Amino acid sequence: MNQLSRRQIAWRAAQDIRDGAYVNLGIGLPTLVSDFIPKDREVVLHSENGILGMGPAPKKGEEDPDLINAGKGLTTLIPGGAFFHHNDAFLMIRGGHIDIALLGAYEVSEKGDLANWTVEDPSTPPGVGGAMDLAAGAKEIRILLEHNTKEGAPRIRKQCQYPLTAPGVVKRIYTNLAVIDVTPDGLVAREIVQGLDFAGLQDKTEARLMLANDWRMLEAPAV
Amino acid sequence: MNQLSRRQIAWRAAQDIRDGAYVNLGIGLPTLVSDFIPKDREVVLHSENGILGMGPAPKKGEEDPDLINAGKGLTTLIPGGAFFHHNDAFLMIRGGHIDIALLGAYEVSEKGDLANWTVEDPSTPPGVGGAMDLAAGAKEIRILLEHNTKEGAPRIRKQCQYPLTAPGVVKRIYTNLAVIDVTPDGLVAREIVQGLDFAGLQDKTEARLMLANDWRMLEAPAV
Amino acid sequence: MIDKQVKNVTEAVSGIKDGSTLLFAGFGAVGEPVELIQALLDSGARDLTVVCNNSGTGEVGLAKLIKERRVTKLVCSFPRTSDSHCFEEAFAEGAIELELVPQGTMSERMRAAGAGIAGFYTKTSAGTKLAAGKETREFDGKTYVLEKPLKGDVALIKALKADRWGNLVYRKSARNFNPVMAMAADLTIAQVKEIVPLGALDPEIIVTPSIFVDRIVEVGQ
Amino acid sequence: MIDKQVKNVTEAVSGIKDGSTLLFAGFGAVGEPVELIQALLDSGARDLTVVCNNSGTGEVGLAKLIKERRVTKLVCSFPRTSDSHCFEEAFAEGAIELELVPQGTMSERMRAAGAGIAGFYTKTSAGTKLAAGKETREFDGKTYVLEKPLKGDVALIKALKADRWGNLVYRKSARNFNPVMAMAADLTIAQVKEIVPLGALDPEIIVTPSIFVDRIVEVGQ
Repeated sequence: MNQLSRRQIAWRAAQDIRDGAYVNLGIGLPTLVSDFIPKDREVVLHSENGILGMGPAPKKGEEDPDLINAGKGLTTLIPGGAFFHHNDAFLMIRGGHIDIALLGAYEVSEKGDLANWTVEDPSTPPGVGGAMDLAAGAKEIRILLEHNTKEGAPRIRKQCQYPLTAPGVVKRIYTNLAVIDVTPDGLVAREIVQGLDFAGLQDKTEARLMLANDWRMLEAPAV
Repeated sequence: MNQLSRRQIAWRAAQDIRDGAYVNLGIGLPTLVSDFIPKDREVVLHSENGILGMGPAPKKGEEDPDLINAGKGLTTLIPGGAFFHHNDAFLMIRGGHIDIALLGAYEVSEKGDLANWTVEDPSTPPGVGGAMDLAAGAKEIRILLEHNTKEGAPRIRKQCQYPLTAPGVVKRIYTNLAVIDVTPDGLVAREIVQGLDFAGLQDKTEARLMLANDWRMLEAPAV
Repeated sequence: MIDKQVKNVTEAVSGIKDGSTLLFAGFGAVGEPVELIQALLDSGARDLTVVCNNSGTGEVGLAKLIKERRVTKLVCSFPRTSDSHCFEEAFAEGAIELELVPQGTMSERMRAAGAGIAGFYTKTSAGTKLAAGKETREFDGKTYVLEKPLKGDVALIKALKADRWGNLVYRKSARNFNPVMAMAADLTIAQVKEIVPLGALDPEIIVTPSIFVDRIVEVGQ
Repeated sequence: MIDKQVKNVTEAVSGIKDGSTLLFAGFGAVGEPVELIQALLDSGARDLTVVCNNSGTGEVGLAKLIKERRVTKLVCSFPRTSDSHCFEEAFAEGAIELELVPQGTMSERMRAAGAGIAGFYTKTSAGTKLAAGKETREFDGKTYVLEKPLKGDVALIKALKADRWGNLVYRKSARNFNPVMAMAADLTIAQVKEIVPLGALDPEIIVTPSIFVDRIVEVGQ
């Protein structure tokens, strides 16, 4: 079974970002997406801490400690970028100005419910950051996640087991096994990796799936 | 009777503005106040259209059509001034950041109700501008007005006859005849012009007045 | 590639439908997108709701739109200004509806539309005729009025400079309603004096980031 | 004459009372008023409620305040960061109350405090545990949560430059929470790298106008 690496999941998600889109990349897996946006597309990356037009990580010797991304890693600004304050950064999010938020998740439900902020571990305090603002506010939510946990448990569920970030917001899911759309009729598998059939995918998924008539192979280059 | 001119009312109001105050001057009579702020005080004038640090009217040849005040007259900016957008201008007002708003009025009631936006003339459409925002938002509202109408009707009333701008907001009233404070116990005359006694002032005032124990003569230089 | 530049004001206002709600920036004539409003006049669009601080002057721009009875409703804080006779006549005839809104509330309602806020409570207008029919509520013993978002289908705005992404900077008090209206419409169209190369605007001084702007047109005045 | 400059950070934080609600700006260490927080530590103030996006790092600043059990409540969006063990220990012991707030809601609640808004409706957190106990309401068929203002007695902020009136400019992403916290407190204290002469800051590029700032101190780092 040709399952995708984390970088390949990011590559696949990047192919769907249209030229000119304003995009927020969540912490973790989604952050990798910025490396794979097709060169012929101009995409404006937004960061919750007051940046539009984030560029790649700085080259050695060009790091600026006052220029960080939402994950608190050093970043850069590309020509056309702008700085603003936190309140305007979240006005852009809450007000529906962000075209696409690509987020990580613990779980997604068949209704598009998103759980990505807490696993309710009583030993550590919870943190939410901008997750709920993005989930509720961005025009379109797309999720990148491993199809199953390390223990093999499904992450795409009938109902989320973990507390919700927002109900009914996810539109598309990219995993190491498939690309799945959340539709009013339910989850529709659009792409599946080579060596896994639909029944096999369903086996690894708690929620009920449908197979798109025009489904195709999920493939990604070695990246 | 030594009643004050309009410029003298403005002069008297200006004497009460403390050093360092952030002040909004309403259209009309209050606009004159800026000419009389004592030279040893630094006062920052705010304008609803996005200015802090308004200066005097421009000198001939130095007019800038992009720099106007709330009355749409040409103005200037002094060192330390700043430009911002309309929303921040009213955030300052509504949020209680303006120390003093000096406003004109049609009427003030003994409870400090303010009526300064419409006389309900059916032949002309009403306009409110920033009057209600200022009346409800500034830390302290002080009113400048002629004590009586041209016809001799009182403007300081038991109840306002005209529609309210905001209830119970006025703290001090400057007129051509007196300086009157609005207190929880009622209106208190603090200064009265020469040649008018308290009974005479009460005659020209519909609301019941009290006389401050330490009342004094209301005097202003020829300005 | 992101290029929000359009060739001329005619193209800039193309597609504005009859019945639209339009936000017109400016405080009096300062910061007013005169050329865009003229192009809108020429486009023939009608049955418009216009949100504007004032009601137009003389017989040009918004005043002319009103004179031609193409504005069915004006949302406004201060319709009576020097030479606002077109509006006053239409109003006297009952040919235009006026929604009078305190200036700060008008601005905050547009911000709410841009910021995803479905309603907010303000002291402004509490206890006055302009709160008639509006829901009120006590917070800490004071009365507040519930105000709803004011969203435009289209905003017509004016700035000093833009780049091809649509980042904008303004000049002095001509900033006024422009940034908040830019946030509050589905389609924001900006006329600018000059379009500069991408990267020429210092990222620290951009007032309206490009995300709020859809079309820009250089009018060079 | 307006002169908001104070001599040093000790004077800058003087008069902050036990039991105060304090707003600490910064996103992680970027834009964090480190020297002011250290001076507050030295001042001995306790029983504090602190509003801050994170919970401090290592055993300095906010982390040290928490370690010394001088913070009774933290209002925060993301308390777990690298080396946030002081908070985590206090939390595990039940020695500190945590009010977890979505980052944008935290920012908007502070803006509301600064803007005279007594409450606002947001979609953020609707249908989640963080809306538990909060009033909700439908607008256009969607559920919104009523959020209240979050006001500070004191805000500690950091900027790049100031003038003696207290106008402020920032640097890159160090702007973050600083401008909104400046608006939202009764007393706003800013540490800056440099105090420049009045008039040296271009009025077009001032981000925090002086009206929001009460004390400034040059720390020269």
